Amino acid sequence: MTAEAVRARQRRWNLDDNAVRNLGLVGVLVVLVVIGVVTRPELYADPTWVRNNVLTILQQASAIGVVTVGMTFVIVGGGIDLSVGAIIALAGVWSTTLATQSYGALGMIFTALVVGLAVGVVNGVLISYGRLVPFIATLAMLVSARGLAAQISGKQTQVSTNDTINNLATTRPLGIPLLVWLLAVVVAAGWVLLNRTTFGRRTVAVGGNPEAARLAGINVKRHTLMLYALMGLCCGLAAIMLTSQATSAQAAMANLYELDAIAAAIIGGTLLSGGRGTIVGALFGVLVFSTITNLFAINNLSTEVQNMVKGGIIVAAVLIQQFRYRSLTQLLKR
Amino acid sequence: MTAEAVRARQRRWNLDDNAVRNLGLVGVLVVLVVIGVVTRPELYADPTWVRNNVLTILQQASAIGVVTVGMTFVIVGGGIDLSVGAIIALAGVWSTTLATQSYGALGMIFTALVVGLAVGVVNGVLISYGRLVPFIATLAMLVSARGLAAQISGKQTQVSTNDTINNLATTRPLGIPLLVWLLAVVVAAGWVLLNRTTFGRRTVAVGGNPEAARLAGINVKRHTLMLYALMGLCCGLAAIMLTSQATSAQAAMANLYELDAIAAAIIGGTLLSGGRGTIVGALFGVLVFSTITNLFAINNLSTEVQNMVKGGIIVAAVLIQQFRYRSLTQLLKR
Amino acid sequence: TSNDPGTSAQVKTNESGDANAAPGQKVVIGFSAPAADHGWIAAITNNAKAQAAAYSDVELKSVAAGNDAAAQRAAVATLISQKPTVIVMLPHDGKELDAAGLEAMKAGIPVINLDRAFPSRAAYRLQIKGDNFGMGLAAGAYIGEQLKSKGISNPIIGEIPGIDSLELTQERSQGFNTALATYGFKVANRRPAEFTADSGQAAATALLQALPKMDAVWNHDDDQGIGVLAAIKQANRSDFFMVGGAGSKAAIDLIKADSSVLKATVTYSPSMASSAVSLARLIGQGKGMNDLVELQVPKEITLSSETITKENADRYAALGF
Amino acid sequence: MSAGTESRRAGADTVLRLTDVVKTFPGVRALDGVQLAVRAGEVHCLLGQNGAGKSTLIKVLAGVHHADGGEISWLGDPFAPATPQAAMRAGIATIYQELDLVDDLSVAENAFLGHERSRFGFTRRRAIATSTREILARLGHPEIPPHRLVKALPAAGKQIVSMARALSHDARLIVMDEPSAVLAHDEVENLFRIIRDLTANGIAVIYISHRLAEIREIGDRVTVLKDGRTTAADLPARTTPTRELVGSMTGRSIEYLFPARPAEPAAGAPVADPVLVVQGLTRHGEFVDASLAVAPGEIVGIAGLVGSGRSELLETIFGARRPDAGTVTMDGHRITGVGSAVRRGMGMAPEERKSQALLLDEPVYKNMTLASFAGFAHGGFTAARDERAAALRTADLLELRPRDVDRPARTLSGGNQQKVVVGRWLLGGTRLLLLDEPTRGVDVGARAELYQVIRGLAEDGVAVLLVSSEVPEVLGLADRVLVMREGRLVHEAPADELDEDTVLDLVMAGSLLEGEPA
Ligand SMILES: Nc1ncnc2c1ncn2[C@@H]1O[C@H](COP(=O)(O)OP(=O)(O)OP(=O)(O)O)[C@@H](O)[C@H]1O
Ligand SMILES: Nc1ncnc2c1ncn2[C@@H]1O[C@H](COP(=O)(O)OP(=O)(O)OP(=O)(O)O)[C@@H](O)[C@H]1O
Ligand SMILES: [Mg+2]
Ligand SMILES: [Mg+2]
Repeated sequence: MTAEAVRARQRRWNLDDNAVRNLGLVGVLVVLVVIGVVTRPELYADPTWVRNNVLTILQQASAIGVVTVGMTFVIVGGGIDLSVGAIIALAGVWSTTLATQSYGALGMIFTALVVGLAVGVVNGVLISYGRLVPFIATLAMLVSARGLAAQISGKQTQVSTNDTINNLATTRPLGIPLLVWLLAVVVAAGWVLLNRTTFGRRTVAVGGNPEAARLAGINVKRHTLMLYALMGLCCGLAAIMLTSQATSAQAAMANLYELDAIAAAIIGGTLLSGGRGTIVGALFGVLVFSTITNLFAINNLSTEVQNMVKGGIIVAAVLIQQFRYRSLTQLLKR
Repeated sequence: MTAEAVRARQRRWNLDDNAVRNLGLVGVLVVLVVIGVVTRPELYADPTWVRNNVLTILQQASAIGVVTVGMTFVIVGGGIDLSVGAIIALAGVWSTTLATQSYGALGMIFTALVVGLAVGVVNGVLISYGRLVPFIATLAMLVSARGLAAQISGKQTQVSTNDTINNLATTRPLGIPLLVWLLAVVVAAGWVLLNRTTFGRRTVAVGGNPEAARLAGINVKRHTLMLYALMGLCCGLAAIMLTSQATSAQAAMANLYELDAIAAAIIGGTLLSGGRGTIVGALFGVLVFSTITNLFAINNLSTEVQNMVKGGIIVAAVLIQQFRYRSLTQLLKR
Repeated sequence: TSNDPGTSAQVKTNESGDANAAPGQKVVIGFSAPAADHGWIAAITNNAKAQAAAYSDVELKSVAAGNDAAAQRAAVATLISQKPTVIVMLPHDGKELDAAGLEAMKAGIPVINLDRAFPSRAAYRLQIKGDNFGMGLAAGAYIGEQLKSKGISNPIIGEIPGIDSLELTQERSQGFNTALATYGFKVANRRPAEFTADSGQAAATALLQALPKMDAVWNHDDDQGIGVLAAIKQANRSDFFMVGGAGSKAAIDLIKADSSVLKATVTYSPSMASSAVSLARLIGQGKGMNDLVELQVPKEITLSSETITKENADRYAALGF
Repeated sequence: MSAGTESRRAGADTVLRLTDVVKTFPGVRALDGVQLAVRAGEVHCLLGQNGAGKSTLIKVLAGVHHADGGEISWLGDPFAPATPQAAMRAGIATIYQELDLVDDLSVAENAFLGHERSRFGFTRRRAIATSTREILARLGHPEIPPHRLVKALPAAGKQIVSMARALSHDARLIVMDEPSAVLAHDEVENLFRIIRDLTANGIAVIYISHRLAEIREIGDRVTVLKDGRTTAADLPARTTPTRELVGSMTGRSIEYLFPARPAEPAAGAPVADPVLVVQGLTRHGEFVDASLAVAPGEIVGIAGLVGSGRSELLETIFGARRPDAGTVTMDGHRITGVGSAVRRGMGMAPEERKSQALLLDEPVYKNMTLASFAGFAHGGFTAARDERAAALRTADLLELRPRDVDRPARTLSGGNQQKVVVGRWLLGGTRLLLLDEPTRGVDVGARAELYQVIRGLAEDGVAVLLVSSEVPEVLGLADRVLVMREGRLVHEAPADELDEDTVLDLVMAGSLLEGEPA
């Protein structure tokens, strides 16, 4: 074969690499919606309801979506963060103490972000300079941060009396919930950061081949630290979003968000071993989960049936996506 | 220096590689015990209490210890299993239904082992032949198996009325609880299997470099399948152990065992990315956790303080171990 | 607690033949409770369903509320959009779902807030709940009385609560401490479990190890109590007595048999779900409670926590779940 | 001593000087007093056996390792780079022996990794693409698109990108650690053109290679390392006799590189039935309609350019890739996968030692017995002692250095790792050996030993199928030669009927990387 042919084929193949995966996820989403339409046609007959439902799905996906964007960076950079739920809880609880609430909405937002950032930095330092395995370091942080959150909150659910914060969840600029706008901004920023900045490109290098990154003169430790700091910041933001949705915060909030975020990122096509990942895929991953929940709710499945089915859907989603991916690349290869 | 001298030193160095890590963990254990003695001297003054306490720590470590041995194999083989807690719950619940209990103790044990094995095989098939990422496949299984367990148990706590089963936890051959004997047997068998058999050698190869293993003629897929099956079997055994301890089973039992088992394995020196691991280290990892819990109990720490401290201890344990490891090898180098 | 589910629902049957029992206009009750992998919550859901089935004019739309507050919020949102006559909601956390209650009320759907309280009074039409603080008080009072009568002046008391991060656990512990304080007693060691039998066994084992001598222990929950009792047996201990919580059938039987350290349990009955459905029907039909003068159902009802002992166990046997 | 006189004579010229540099690893003194002086504008060759310390030396220069003793002066000042970045800033760029690229970044991003051109943190994609395109053109590869992901490039293409990264720095000294190991003949010519370019501009080049012919062609001066010490310095690259070079490297002389072929079997003697028969084997886009046969005791070589599909053919024969068409049979039995291939006595030493062959953290002996430990085992229990003994025998056979089979494979030098990979199939009852670039990175002495071993195997009746990019190796070792071009077997002849030029003509009719259609 000629070099030109090889190159042309190569280009086509590369272009489709991530796109095909995402297409698979879009396919999964479509299937889920179709199931919804078939099982509850009367609901889907009402356009207002449909519009509302879409917005509800998006709104429910917003906080976990923000976390997943951060998680994608951490995983692409070769790490993992099990403490995200705990960071959210700590940031949420800290920003809703009476003392913090007395500083008003800005004070609360500032507190949540700073707490998130600080915990992220501690994670980062332990991992990059303390040479702890990310799994262990963030697991320890999970335990500690939840403990601290329980201590601060006195194990009480802390109600937010700040209307500005509480209204974040109900405001709808241009008819779309503010939280959804926030998610959109974070996803867009994440995409740019990963694909168009030195920070993002170095993240891929650090996760894909840390030795090569080091040889190329990248400060791998500092970069790793920054990734966890970024993750912490995302958690701080998510804490505010969740607090406004629940108009309260407590030490047990955002339970198991770590598993959801990691799962969404991986389903979106991020390699758990690092070095590859897509922000758009992560978003689709979150949407798949959020749509499944919605589908269960409108069909009123009992929790145990829900859980049994959910596992099956996750497996099916990945298989579908893999199948499409493989067969499409197979086709392109001929 | 002569080649002989180099070799001798080298061998010494290799010998000490794992041993030094384990030594670090023994050090951590000693420190924990010393803290116990210092804080509660009156308890430690009573030899009967001390003996009882050691046996209690071991007994409480027995079920999670069995799971950790299985988890060590899975991780060394390049995988991970998030569904262990769910498998235990499913096996436990299934073996304590009225129908199963009517077959007596052997029927219950058989059921637990078969259910564990079957779920493990499903995991293994999904991962090796379905090419799912282990994290996702076992996460899906976690959700599904807990759902199925809830369905089977009708969300009730199922009491075991079988005395043989219930007495497993109270029998003490030679003064040592039967469950501790069981743990000892599993650890010994695991050690032999990992270090002295072709199965263990394949596990290391498959986890260390799957492509190299494949090109050396090892059937990587079949071996991966067997690893998850083994894990399932360990979970079935653990389910029986837990059921006998609690004289009952329910869908929420063995909550978060996955994290505990993975953490214990990693703290014990198993590489999360696969290809390296030690059974003895895993045992020490479990004992560290079990001893921490005991230490907290005798000092009556509150949950939130416990949690905050526990995270710190985990980090400290790994750092101590790492420090010792580094400085010792440094010493050996000179 | 039972190995065959669904046979033991607590239902108010229409034996009295009062006027409220007569079929009236049709009521659609939306029902939402957290995912149950615990006997008490399972009983709540079972009771609600069984009570609804007992009325010919009630249709129960039960929405499973998933594993956390966010999931329940989503579930309630879909429930509201389906416009039931009344909503009965046992929230994951009253404070976290306060907004959901407000939203439903704003949409003109009366909300019956079951067990875990919404802080805003505008978020519910009726609040019916157990008394967590009172439960602790009752347990503390029983233990205090018993120890006093035995003449123990400086007792060692243990406590095994449920999931410690829940507010209800805090309230129970506060009530317990308050009651003990009146006798000049205090808790020597407290090991939380997670409402499951295996965690109960682990917590109790740790507690027994920490307290080689003990006079009394309160275990907050009879379901995890199965594991607690197992641990006590495994440790071969009988130097103390134990009080349970919630009032499961197994616990009541055991108390009656007086064959173990379990001497009493303080109730926190899931029968409140049956009552909630009955009252939801009345609210939906605009009726009041017959024995009250008021024309409408009142705004708040708090069940009192009762102490079940060997003496009165027979009377409570039917209420065990 | 001679290094000393040299530098006094041309002191102003000397940009880099190492005096008594020492570097130890746990249990090994990798550098044990190295002297080296490099002048501006020269190509300074480093020669030495596998494990002599060449790579370690250049890693010290590049700031990857830190010397434990000795002095380095760079441009007249003391120099001890703490990080790779510091070395680069000082003007030293390095092409490492093992590829140091990030698979999921594009060619341009890899070339500028660590010193990205950016504006407010945003990468200037167009700018780096343009620069990369220029550098690639300078390297003679304008056809490699800067935006293509590196993982999609063949090995040779990756090597080009590594070079592009070195050139993207404004370097005064470029260190190349076995850059030609994965390059084919024409590519090496191209590389030399670039090196001449560089030196003409006053840039110094340190060049490491085990191919003496290359050193004679491109080198100016040679420094020889042995066991971490400089054993000879300031040797003129073109005129120093081979005997002297090899002597200071190995401490002995190599008389014959290739062992003699056995006498031709008498005409009319029954020719053994082939062990391996391959018919019409095809994988779309890799190779088409490959048919060949190998008889017991026969060594068949496949010559071809990098990228002609030889590795893929070998892997498909071994059952590691699924063919789109065609069959592979061994002794008349179909081979359907690696499992059946190994069971029938086939063995393959793959091309990429690190990714395809080695368990880097495991001891050498376990790596050597990776395919045969089950054979040593009794009832499922491994026999570590027997394995270690067998591995030691193989280590002696292949001159493994250090001769220690208990150390982790990771700590071996590149060439010694290669010996482990080949050694794996010398254990156990292999009857057909597939060798893909078996001597990549192996030094002259060990290479001769390896050839001897392969010939010895063939004399014992083992069939060998050999792929190599070094035409002399194929011609010298094989009995019969197949020439592969762009996925097709285009020629077949007994080795003694071919010479290097003929093969090169056949092979060069079109090169993938050159982009000319055949
Ligand atoms: N990280 C390491 N840890 C321990 N020993 C090492 C390490 N790296 C290299 N060595 C040892 O240092 C010595 C020199 O290795 P080096 O890689 O420099 O050899 P080399 O001359 O480049 O050989 P080759 O020609 O095979 O590439 C060898 O004995 C090797 O085993
Ligand atoms: N990662 C890849 N993705 C797509 N095509 C590839 C990839 N690697 C190699 N190829 C293609 O496969 C064919 C053969 O490549 P390769 O360089 O391995 O051949 P080879 O003859 O074995 O060369 P070598 O001399 O390196 O052994 C070429 O057409 C090449 O473009
Ligand atoms: Mg080298
Ligand atoms: Mg090749």
